[in-house]
Amino acid sequence: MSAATNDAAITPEIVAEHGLSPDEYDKALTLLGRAPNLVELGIISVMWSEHCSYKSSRRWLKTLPTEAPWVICGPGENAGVVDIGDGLAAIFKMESHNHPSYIEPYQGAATGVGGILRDVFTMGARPVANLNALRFGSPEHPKTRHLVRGVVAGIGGYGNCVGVPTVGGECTFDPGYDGNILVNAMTVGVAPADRIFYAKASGVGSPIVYVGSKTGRDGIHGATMASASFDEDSEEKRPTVQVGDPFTEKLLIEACLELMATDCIVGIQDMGAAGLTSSSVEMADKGAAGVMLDMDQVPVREEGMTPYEIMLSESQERMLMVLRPGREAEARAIFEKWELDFAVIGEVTDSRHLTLRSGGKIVCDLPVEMLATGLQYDRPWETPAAPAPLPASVPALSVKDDLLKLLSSPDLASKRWVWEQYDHMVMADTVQRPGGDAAVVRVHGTERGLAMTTDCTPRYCAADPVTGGRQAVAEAWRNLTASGARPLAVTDCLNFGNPQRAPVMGQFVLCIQGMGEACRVLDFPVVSGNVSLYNETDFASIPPTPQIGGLGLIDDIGRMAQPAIRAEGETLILIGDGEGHLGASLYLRMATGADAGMPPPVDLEKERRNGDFVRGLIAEGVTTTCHDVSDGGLLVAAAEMAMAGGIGIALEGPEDAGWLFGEDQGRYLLAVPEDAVETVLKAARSAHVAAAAVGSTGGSALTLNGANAICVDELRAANERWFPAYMSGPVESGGDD
Amino acid sequence: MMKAKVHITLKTGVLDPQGKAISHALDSLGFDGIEDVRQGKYIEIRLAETDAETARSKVEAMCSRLLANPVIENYSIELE
Amino acid sequence: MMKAKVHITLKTGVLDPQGKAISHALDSLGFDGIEDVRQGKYIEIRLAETDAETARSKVEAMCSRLLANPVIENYSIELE
Amino acid sequence: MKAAVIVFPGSNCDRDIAVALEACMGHAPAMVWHRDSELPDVDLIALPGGFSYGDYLRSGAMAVHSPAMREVVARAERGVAVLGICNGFQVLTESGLLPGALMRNRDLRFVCRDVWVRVETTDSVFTTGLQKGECMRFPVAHNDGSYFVDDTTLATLQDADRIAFRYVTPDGQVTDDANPNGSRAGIAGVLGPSRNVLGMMPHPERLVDEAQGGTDGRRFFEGLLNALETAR
Ligand SMILES: Nc1ncnc2c1ncn2[C@@H]1O[C@H](COP(=O)(O)OP(=O)(O)O)[C@@H](O)[C@H]1O
Ligand SMILES: [Mg+2]
Repeated sequence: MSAATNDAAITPEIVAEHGLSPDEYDKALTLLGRAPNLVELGIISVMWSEHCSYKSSRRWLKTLPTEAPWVICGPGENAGVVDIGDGLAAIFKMESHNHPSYIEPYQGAATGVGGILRDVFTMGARPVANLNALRFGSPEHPKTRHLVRGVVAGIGGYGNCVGVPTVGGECTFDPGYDGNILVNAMTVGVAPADRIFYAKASGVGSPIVYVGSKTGRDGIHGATMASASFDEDSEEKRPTVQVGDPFTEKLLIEACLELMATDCIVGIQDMGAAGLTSSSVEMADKGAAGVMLDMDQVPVREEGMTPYEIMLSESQERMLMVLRPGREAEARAIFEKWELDFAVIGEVTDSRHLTLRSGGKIVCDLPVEMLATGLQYDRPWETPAAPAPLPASVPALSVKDDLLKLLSSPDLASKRWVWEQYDHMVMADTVQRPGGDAAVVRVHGTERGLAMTTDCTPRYCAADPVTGGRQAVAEAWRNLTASGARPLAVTDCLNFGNPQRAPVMGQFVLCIQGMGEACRVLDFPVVSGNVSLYNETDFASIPPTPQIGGLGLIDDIGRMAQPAIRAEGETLILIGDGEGHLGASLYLRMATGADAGMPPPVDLEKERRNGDFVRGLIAEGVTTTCHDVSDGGLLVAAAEMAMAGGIGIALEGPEDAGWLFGEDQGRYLLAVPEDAVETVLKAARSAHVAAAAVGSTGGSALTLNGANAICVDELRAANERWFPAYMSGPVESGGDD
Repeated sequence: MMKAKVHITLKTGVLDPQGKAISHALDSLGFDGIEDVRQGKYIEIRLAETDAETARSKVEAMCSRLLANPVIENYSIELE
Repeated sequence: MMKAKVHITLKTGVLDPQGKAISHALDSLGFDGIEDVRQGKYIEIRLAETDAETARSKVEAMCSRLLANPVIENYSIELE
Repeated sequence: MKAAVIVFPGSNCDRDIAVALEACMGHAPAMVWHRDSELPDVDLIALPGGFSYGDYLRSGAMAVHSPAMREVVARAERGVAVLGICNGFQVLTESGLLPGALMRNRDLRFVCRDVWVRVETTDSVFTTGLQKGECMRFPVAHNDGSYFVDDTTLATLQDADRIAFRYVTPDGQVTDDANPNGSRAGIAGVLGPSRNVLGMMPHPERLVDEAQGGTDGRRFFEGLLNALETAR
């Protein structure tokens, strides 16, 4: 961009193209005391966007509990940090890449994985596991198959290449996501607890260094690209899609970790969504400093890139760091060994301004505070409409058929097709593979295990956001508990529709309220997260989806539990109780074709009692077989345990849809040896926990009261059938591979 | 019978990690003067079709519906 | 400055699962008369070189040393 | 007994195999950066799994040209045992130390799961500790694992008893379903002409302790290390 272009007057049209409202622009004029130039406008608009400023959500996020004795660093940094003993810390975070994945599923999902990995290793952690929570539209929607295929291939393509195992996640389908799929990626890493790196620029005169890939014109916003002046000779409309380069990311991980073993680094920050802009502003802000960058020093991929483009580019696989003065050569040698770009592009100043130089001229001079503080709104909200009432009658129960139908329905079908495309074993520490409750990854070189899970039940959140928010947290906590882990903390990814609609804002506010309640009672603080709003098409918003990522710790992986039945002749014990709640259940959806009714209530005190009791049994070695009861209820849970272990179960109880398929919360199924049953039941009584023997293990079939036998092989066939069959259908729209 | 030769290339400005890596590897093999490498796909389709116009419009449709990813790729078609 | 266009194709007799999958996908999208599809690679190399002979022999060497695997692939070179 | 692991940019099972070797040998192998043109004096060279150079262009193609690989080829010709796992197998075929090529999986999808393989020959340092015909469970994790050789080469491999492992069902049958990637003749691992080079797609290093869900990999390494120790 020539200086002349940058000095061009800012018209209301240009302001609007940058997504700033007239009020917001007025606020910028006031704070600045003058009109911004084009580069400055671009930077302000990015920093004041919902994505960077959390302007609609911040007020509510602050209400979440974020502290516990084991929390080393809560929200506000690139990722959350918790103590896991032995002088180590786990660093983790979840992030959305929803819109890019809808536009270009392979690259969108791949770069989502790349982005979340960087948030974790930028803090000094070696990434040890990835998870991903996927929400697709109806399987019948013409785009769904193409999206599933591309997203799954993209997540695998990136994670497999960087060599971080993808060990868990979710994948469900609902017409509410037809026009807005959700791709939420989570990374967990491990670092020495005393060597955590923060995004802080300090030490006036310290060099600011750019490492990684070169900057291209990726992802520069469509609106801003519309201004012809930026790219007069562009012969084709430039794509705004970013392409991931996992090979470079792998090198970047190794190079950064190698440099982090020295004491060269003052602060380090990945270049995320808003690239060089947000990384430099955040570092300056956290260090209460200023930053001067020379655009001419930034490694670029294309000729003639303007400061505007350089600052707004979303090219992947780049990091920004502040080094101790005089240590540049040492750092450079490491990056050159890994064949990555390394450039000193500026220095820390005391101006508290973001100052940019290009061709010897100052092209931007903005106060950091104005950019970092951003805007904050208190958007009006209202309680969304209540769900449809439960239908007066449900088709008669047919236990066998209903179970087989549920097991082969999209949401409950085995996700093997998905996770077999992910290398879930690289690093050789995966001790609980995908397909169970929580995945467990051994902390390398120790006998400890990190348990991890992602959870959310959007149909509950849609029916009643407070209960849905509680349930998402409780289910994550329960999944960790079922593996024997002590739940430590939560990362979240709050996916909602348009916050400028009061009922959508209401969903957001109420889900957070429910989450906060659950996090408090369960001692399960939120240490990192991300918000994705405006997931809406043609005025239809997605179901509220506060995705929870949970992390827990197992002190001795020799005492870990998993869902597979491992022995014949054991007794199946149900922990927890309920009245057979069918509202908002998958059974109801299957039987009537629609969602109706309130979700099952979440009694948090009971949840905690039951979970603590189960964890105690696992820790004492009383059982190693445990599965939580969730989607599909008791019968589905029992079937999953039988399928996982290849051993049958004889279940006994009322032949009643509520008992069999109700989704009452706070429940677990355990298999315990005969001689431990009395002890367990007695201990449960004294702990005020409901517990009852509901069956026994053995044989090759699942039976109910001695009848309704279904072979485990038939269960498996039903459960494994849907996904591969669905995916073998025709796919349109190019770009396989 | 006709043969269609389809070239699928990345749009200008789209990062090509493969091309970048190839260029780098050629460099380290000692080949000098390499300014840029871009990798694309080359697809040959044999069609039971005799009319060139029909063939072309068919292959056009194949490209836009399946073979190329319109978000990041361009394509070109030659018929023989 | 010259541009080399390199086509790398699978030798006859080498199974091409990608080509087969494309042909299958085109079928299921309703395209008829597809007899065969083969997928190869197309690599464009921009060279700081003015002499066509030198350029060609350089690109030949690139192909035989790195770009193509003689066990399964053939290559051809065009210069511009 | 000494071993070295070659590390390429993009290798990602280098640590895994080092851990497995250390567990079986009692001491750590030497880690050799691809740019090193000198290798320590070792009895075993391992080429690890991963995505050297991103697997861009062709899996294993770029790694072949590293200085360390030139030395590996020289050592292999002098009879040193060379084991390539997954990406290491791809590097070995690209380097010409092993015949054939590893092409895109039959289903065009990355595949990560446990497979069964049958030991086809015990006539090599790698397999002499195993039983001919026995079945072992190893994980696979690859995109390009479909082993291709032409008819003549396949006949040579068969005649010379150079097929080390085949994909089989748990009870030892070679079937299409048991073959995770479409490899010709169900080949999961092959030996070089002098029987001191083995390339295999499965990852024995991922099953060396009970916590990982099995120990067939440990048996494989122990057999190999014993044989090398004896041969010293
Ligand atoms: N829903 C949330 N709950 C808790 N913390 C959040 C949430 N959303 C964002 N945060 C925190 O706010 C900070 C900024 O988030 P974000 O902009 O997504 O980070 P980054 O720039 O690293 O991608 C991070 O520390 C993140 O953990
Ligand atoms: Mg970040």
